[in-house]
Amino acid sequence: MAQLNMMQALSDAIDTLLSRDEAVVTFGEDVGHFGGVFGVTRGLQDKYGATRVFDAPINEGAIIAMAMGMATNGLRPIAEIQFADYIFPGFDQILSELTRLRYRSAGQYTAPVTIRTPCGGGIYGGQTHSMSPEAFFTHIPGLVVAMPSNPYDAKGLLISCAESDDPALFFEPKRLYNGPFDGDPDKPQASWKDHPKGAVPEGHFTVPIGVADIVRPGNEVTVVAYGTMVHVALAAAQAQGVDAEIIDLRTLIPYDIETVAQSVQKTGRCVILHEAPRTSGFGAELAAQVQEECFYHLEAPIQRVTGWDTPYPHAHEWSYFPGQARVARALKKTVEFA
Amino acid sequence: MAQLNMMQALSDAIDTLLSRDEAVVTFGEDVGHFGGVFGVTRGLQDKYGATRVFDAPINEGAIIAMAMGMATNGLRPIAEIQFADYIFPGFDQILSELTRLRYRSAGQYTAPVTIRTPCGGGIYGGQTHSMSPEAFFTHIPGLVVAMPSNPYDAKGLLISCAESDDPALFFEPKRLYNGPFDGDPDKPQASWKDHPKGAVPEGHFTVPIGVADIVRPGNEVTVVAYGTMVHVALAAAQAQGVDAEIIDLRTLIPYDIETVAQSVQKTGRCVILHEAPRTSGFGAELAAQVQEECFYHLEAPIQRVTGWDTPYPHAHEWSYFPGQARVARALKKTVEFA
Amino acid sequence: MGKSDAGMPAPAPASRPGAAPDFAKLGLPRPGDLPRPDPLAPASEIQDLAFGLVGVLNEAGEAEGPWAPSLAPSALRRGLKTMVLTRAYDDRMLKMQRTKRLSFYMKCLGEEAVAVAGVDALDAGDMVFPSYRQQGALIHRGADIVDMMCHCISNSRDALKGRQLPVHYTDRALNWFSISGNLGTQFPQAVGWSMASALKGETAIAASWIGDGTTAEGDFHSAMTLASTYNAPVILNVVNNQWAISMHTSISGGKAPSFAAKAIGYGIPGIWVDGNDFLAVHAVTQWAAERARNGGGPTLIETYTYRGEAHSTSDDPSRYRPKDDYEAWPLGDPVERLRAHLIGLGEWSGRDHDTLVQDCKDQVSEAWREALTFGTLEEGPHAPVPTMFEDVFADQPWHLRRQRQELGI
Amino acid sequence: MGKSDAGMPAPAPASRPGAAPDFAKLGLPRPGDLPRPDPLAPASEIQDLAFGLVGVLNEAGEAEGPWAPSLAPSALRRGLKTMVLTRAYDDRMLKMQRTKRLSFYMKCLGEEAVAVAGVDALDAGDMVFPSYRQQGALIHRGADIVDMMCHCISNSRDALKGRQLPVHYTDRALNWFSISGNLGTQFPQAVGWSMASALKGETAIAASWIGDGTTAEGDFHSAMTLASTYNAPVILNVVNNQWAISMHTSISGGKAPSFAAKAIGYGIPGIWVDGNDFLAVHAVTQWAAERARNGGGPTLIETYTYRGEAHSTSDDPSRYRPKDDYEAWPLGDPVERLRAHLIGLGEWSGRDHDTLVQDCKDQVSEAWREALTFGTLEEGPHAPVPTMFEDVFADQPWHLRRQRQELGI
Ligand SMILES: Cc1ncc(C[n+]2csc(CCOP(=O)(O)OP(=O)(O)O)c2C)c(N)n1
Ligand SMILES: Cc1ncc(C[n+]2csc(CCOP(=O)(O)OP(=O)(O)O)c2C)c(N)n1
Ligand SMILES: [Mg+2]
Ligand SMILES: [Mg+2]
Repeated sequence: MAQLNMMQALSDAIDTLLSRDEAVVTFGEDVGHFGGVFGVTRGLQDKYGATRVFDAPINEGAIIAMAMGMATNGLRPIAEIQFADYIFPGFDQILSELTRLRYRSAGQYTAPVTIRTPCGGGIYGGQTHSMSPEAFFTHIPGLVVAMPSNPYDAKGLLISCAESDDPALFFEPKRLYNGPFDGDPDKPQASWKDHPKGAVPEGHFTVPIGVADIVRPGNEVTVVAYGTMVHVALAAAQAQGVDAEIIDLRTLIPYDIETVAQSVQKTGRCVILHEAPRTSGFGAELAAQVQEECFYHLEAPIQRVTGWDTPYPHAHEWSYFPGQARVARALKKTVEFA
Repeated sequence: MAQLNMMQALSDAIDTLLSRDEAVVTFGEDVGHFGGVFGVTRGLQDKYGATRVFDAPINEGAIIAMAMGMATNGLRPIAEIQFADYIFPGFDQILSELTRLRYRSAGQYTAPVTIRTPCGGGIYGGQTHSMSPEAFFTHIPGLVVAMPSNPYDAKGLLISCAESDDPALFFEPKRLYNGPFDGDPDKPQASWKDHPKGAVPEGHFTVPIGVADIVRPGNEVTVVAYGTMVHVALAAAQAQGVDAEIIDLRTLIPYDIETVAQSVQKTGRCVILHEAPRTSGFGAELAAQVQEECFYHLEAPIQRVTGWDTPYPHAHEWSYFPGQARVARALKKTVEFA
Repeated sequence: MGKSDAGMPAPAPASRPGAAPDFAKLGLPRPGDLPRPDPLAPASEIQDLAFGLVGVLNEAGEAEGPWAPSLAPSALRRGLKTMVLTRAYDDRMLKMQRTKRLSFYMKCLGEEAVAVAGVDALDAGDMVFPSYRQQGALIHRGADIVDMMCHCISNSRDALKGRQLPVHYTDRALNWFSISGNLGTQFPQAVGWSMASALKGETAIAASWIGDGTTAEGDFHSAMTLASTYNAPVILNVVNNQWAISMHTSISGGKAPSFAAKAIGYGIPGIWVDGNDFLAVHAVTQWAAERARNGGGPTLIETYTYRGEAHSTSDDPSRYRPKDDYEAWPLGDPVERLRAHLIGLGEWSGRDHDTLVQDCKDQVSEAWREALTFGTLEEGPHAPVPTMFEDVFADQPWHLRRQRQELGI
Repeated sequence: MGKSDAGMPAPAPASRPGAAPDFAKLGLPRPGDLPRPDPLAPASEIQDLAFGLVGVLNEAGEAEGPWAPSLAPSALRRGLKTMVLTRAYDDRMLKMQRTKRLSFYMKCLGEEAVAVAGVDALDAGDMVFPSYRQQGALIHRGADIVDMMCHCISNSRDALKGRQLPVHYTDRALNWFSISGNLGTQFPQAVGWSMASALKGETAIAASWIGDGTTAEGDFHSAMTLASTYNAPVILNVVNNQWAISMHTSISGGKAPSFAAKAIGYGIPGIWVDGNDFLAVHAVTQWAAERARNGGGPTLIETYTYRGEAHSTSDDPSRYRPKDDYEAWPLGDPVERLRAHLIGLGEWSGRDHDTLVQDCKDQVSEAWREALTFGTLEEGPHAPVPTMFEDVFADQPWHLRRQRQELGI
């Protein structure tokens, strides 16, 4: 078991995939010689050659269409979109093409494409390097949507997505690349070195799609989170002294409703967290489903702690980011609700 | 008061806008000489000239970017996207540009653009002429999203959107163009001729943005719907003999939470309808918000009756469309819940 | 307020309904004028091909000039047969749509050579990414028109399980991609497919077709950019049939000298060809295929033709173009021109042709009768309703399973 | 498994780190060779301008050839001053980013002439849709560098209320559009703006700048298509600085003979110009502006230059290009070349220049001190937090009001 940060874990996953299957190729803006602006594919072009690991023109729609075309001809492309904020020129190719091909061709054609993209805030990236656009993609039938919160899951889930026969969108919370982040910007940057989930097996292993992870068992309230917010939730529960059951969703589509519903039926209370704006965010889907499945058990309204319904600001990063204070307040309000 | 169908009402609205304000222009694919594939702009090019009413190249992103550029130079463009299914090549220009300009420029620049587009099923249009993609747009900060259910609202709301200083996305349920549709495909096509909401005032009038309409007062259950589903709801409630309070939302962003919450607090039960797929559909946002605001009053879980999480099929149109039977079943289940 | 003449109105066609057709401005070059360069010639040296129309058949119906392909009469007859069959198929489907047996239909009248000659010049293993107007190519590849009809009426034999609008064929066995309702999306996908072929060291190439109006979409630029950057073995065809529904080709084309000329800015050969000339379309496609198969990379081909019928059954051309526009089209009718050529060669006769036309009509009627035995859109039987929830994902996830149950099936 | 050499690898630059810079393949034509056509000449007759580099300043620093503009020495000095000030501003901002006073910064070293000469040839009323690398143009239009600094450190005087990443300037008073972080989106918007100007019968034109890598985006094609179809009075500039972060220009350019040549397929004039030659950039921009203002429509200009520094403060060029690549760039340094030209004219001296450099440094230091008095990104003061919820809509709707309250403000 190596102790890796999230970038290394992702790189290791792609390396593993490239080495096991000739059909795997990876490309994107700056992905080839440079190894990506975050270095996730660094060294892979030297190892696997410039026809399996390469740069792509700056056109996200072209990148996704190229990946889809390759996939219909037997390859298993892993395409990188440099920032999730920049995926939208490719939105039509994802929504109208990639995710519908199997359906509209009645299974004659499939497109096992995995799209990797860094998302989320906390890095003073301003409104075009901080987005969490996952909700848009959870409304598209036929797309697997995943977001890990640690190096172990990052590697295992990325391998699962790449080996799945469905198109998958894999979000990488960039604030977690170098270490866990609990939402407190004043603390020194933590590291994955001394984090249990920084211990990543060598070679091939998988974390299953559609299975959530209970990262903290508890009885007072269920917290559903994913990505960076998992770490914020842990810190906030601790700070607030709330016995929260914290669920790391890991896969958004298809999401693990059993684990979530069972937990809420046990705790009777639920708080949902995400960085993305609230209105029609993925928290809305979770809240709608949970209230339906757990109506008898709910003792308090389901709270959503989220980013605000504005573009992601620059100077006010920490007023926008749903940090510990806001999560703690919601936990308190929810457990004390009667 | 003229008795108009929805296409005529929309045409009348655009005519009114063009005649009152030289800054208004309208364009889109086939919009000029032909007057649009549904005829909404028919005759307007002859009346206002080919520089105010014109054809545009087949590039939805270009159409929206052109509209935005014009709007930053004093015009008030009304752009038509031929089908809502085809708006996605323009998604980036809407999400990253049109709706952020005021914010990122701190109010120095604004882009009062209105985008009209036909949406929804019930016309055997298959998966690329039947979509109801409204939910994607309700997650974009800074965009007004509206969808009328009748000619009167269509004209009044379109005028409000075009005169608003915010960018607006105006969905036109194409199944309602020629007449109301209650979800029963076996009935002969109804007409707006003998429908009270087919009576449309001449000239300028507005239906306010953000204000819902209670189309049927009731006490047993609140039904929140918009577009075609408003008519399905009325028919289903009648067929099921349920005393439903039926709310036509009309504006999705910003939505009229007061009207909805007050109604649910009165009835204690809520069913939400839309044609779009369920997962992360706009019904999720409504359900999440309603359960939070009406927790004490809710006597049954909020139900969502929606399209399925698949592309919109062709042959199985009526198994996909959330028709009267499914709505009636949900009403029954909800009012009988205890 | 009212009518403004300031600004720059969008271009308009030469004539509108009521006026006489006017193709004077086309200024078409004579066929046979253009040289046939080596298929591996540098793109920079053959830019002329984008400005002059490549043609083979002259007014007299003789094959003329360096592009004249060496096609056996039997091959020409096969092409003619497919074109005639396609026309018979289209006529029947249109009629059936008028009687509500189809929800929708799109003909390709006048554009048969574009599709049939285009695919005839490819190998069976080459992948086709078509638009909705190349039904002739599908028939030429050997599709059973009964299957095509069953798709168009979404019955129990529809290979697409009733999921797609009519004419959105898919046929993997024939290396025919799934037709999308979204314009142009297949263009960059075709480039990706062809890159994979090269990467695997295979010889198959890809070919795709889009319309003139569709060139305005970003996906056109995506495809051209990818093809140029990666030297992809792909043939990118722009079918310029002068119209995009009601919009004249100049709305998407703007001031472009030709759509073929768009290739120049990508360092790709662009060839402008008479799309109603079966031999010319065959010749340029064969040239591009040879180039692609030998590492020469992509070619952009503009097939210059005319949309003889309405855009689709939802369209009404009488609102925007002269009634007799098609008859006045200077490049004639692809079927008539190939027929005349074969007769000139002594390889065909008016009699043969009349028989062929009748045989195709009969074949289509026969096929239609058979198709109906598998059901219709209105009465069914269709694919079983539960199939509506399949193929969204490889395996059905819980939410789709529950939704299926919610529907009570 | 492992390393595959099949398929077509993407193009690579002539040299990578460790190797010597190699610009031999550029094969740059001599300046002065190309004619200066009438600004209203048909695009079809001036395609040569897309294949040969327009230049004015020769090795000796003299203005030569038909493109030599008639610019008063005072105008040239103004341009030189802005370029030197821009360089001083960039240097200071970079240093301040290294000390964490800025979260991010982007320099334009080597590209000063592109922006300064480009905007100098426009009227003050012409609208500019820039990318993030034309800060020289903003300064040249008269922006107060204190305001620019205050934006870059998101302090209480930041006109953008701390909402934008540094260098994403907006300045309506100077007809400077709001810079977007999304590449290329401004290109078609500029076309729309210019169409509105024409529609209103006004004489103002629009100009926009994007990078070479950005030409691959669909928005490039959107802009070119709109400009061609509507004959829009707009100048579309592609700044080819040879790199897109780590990607050599050939990744987005593919086999394109030049980016200017992309104009041919749209029937638009394309001019390829030496971007490090202040006079040449000025001359072609002035030509394009005259064309646009007189109804001649759009022009695509490719300014050929070199990105002298890292892409941004997040980049590390030593990983992908030789250290001394910039020094070896055959087209030299725009500041040095204009300086030499002015000295040759006897309108400037080394002393004048040294004084100018020192004055600009002082001006920047002075400005920085002043900027800090309005706060910093880390310590504030920033715009009041409630402003974070403003300007999303014209009027704040209920959900934003509630969210503001939820934040306890
Ligand atoms: C992305 C997208 N936008 C708009 C449409 C609606 N539409 C269908 S066909 C068509 C015209 C296409 O014209 P052209 O590309 O010339 O092809 P042709 O029909 O002439 O063969 C339009 C606008 C669509 N299907 N997809
Ligand atoms: C739509 C989009 N995709 C990707 C990016 C990330 N990105 C920022 S700058 C850049 C390179 C741009 O290169 P070029 O267009 O040549 O401009 P230059 O930086 O050289 O001036 C990239 C890929 C972005 N900002 N927007
Ligand atoms: Mg066409
Ligand atoms: Mg560049």
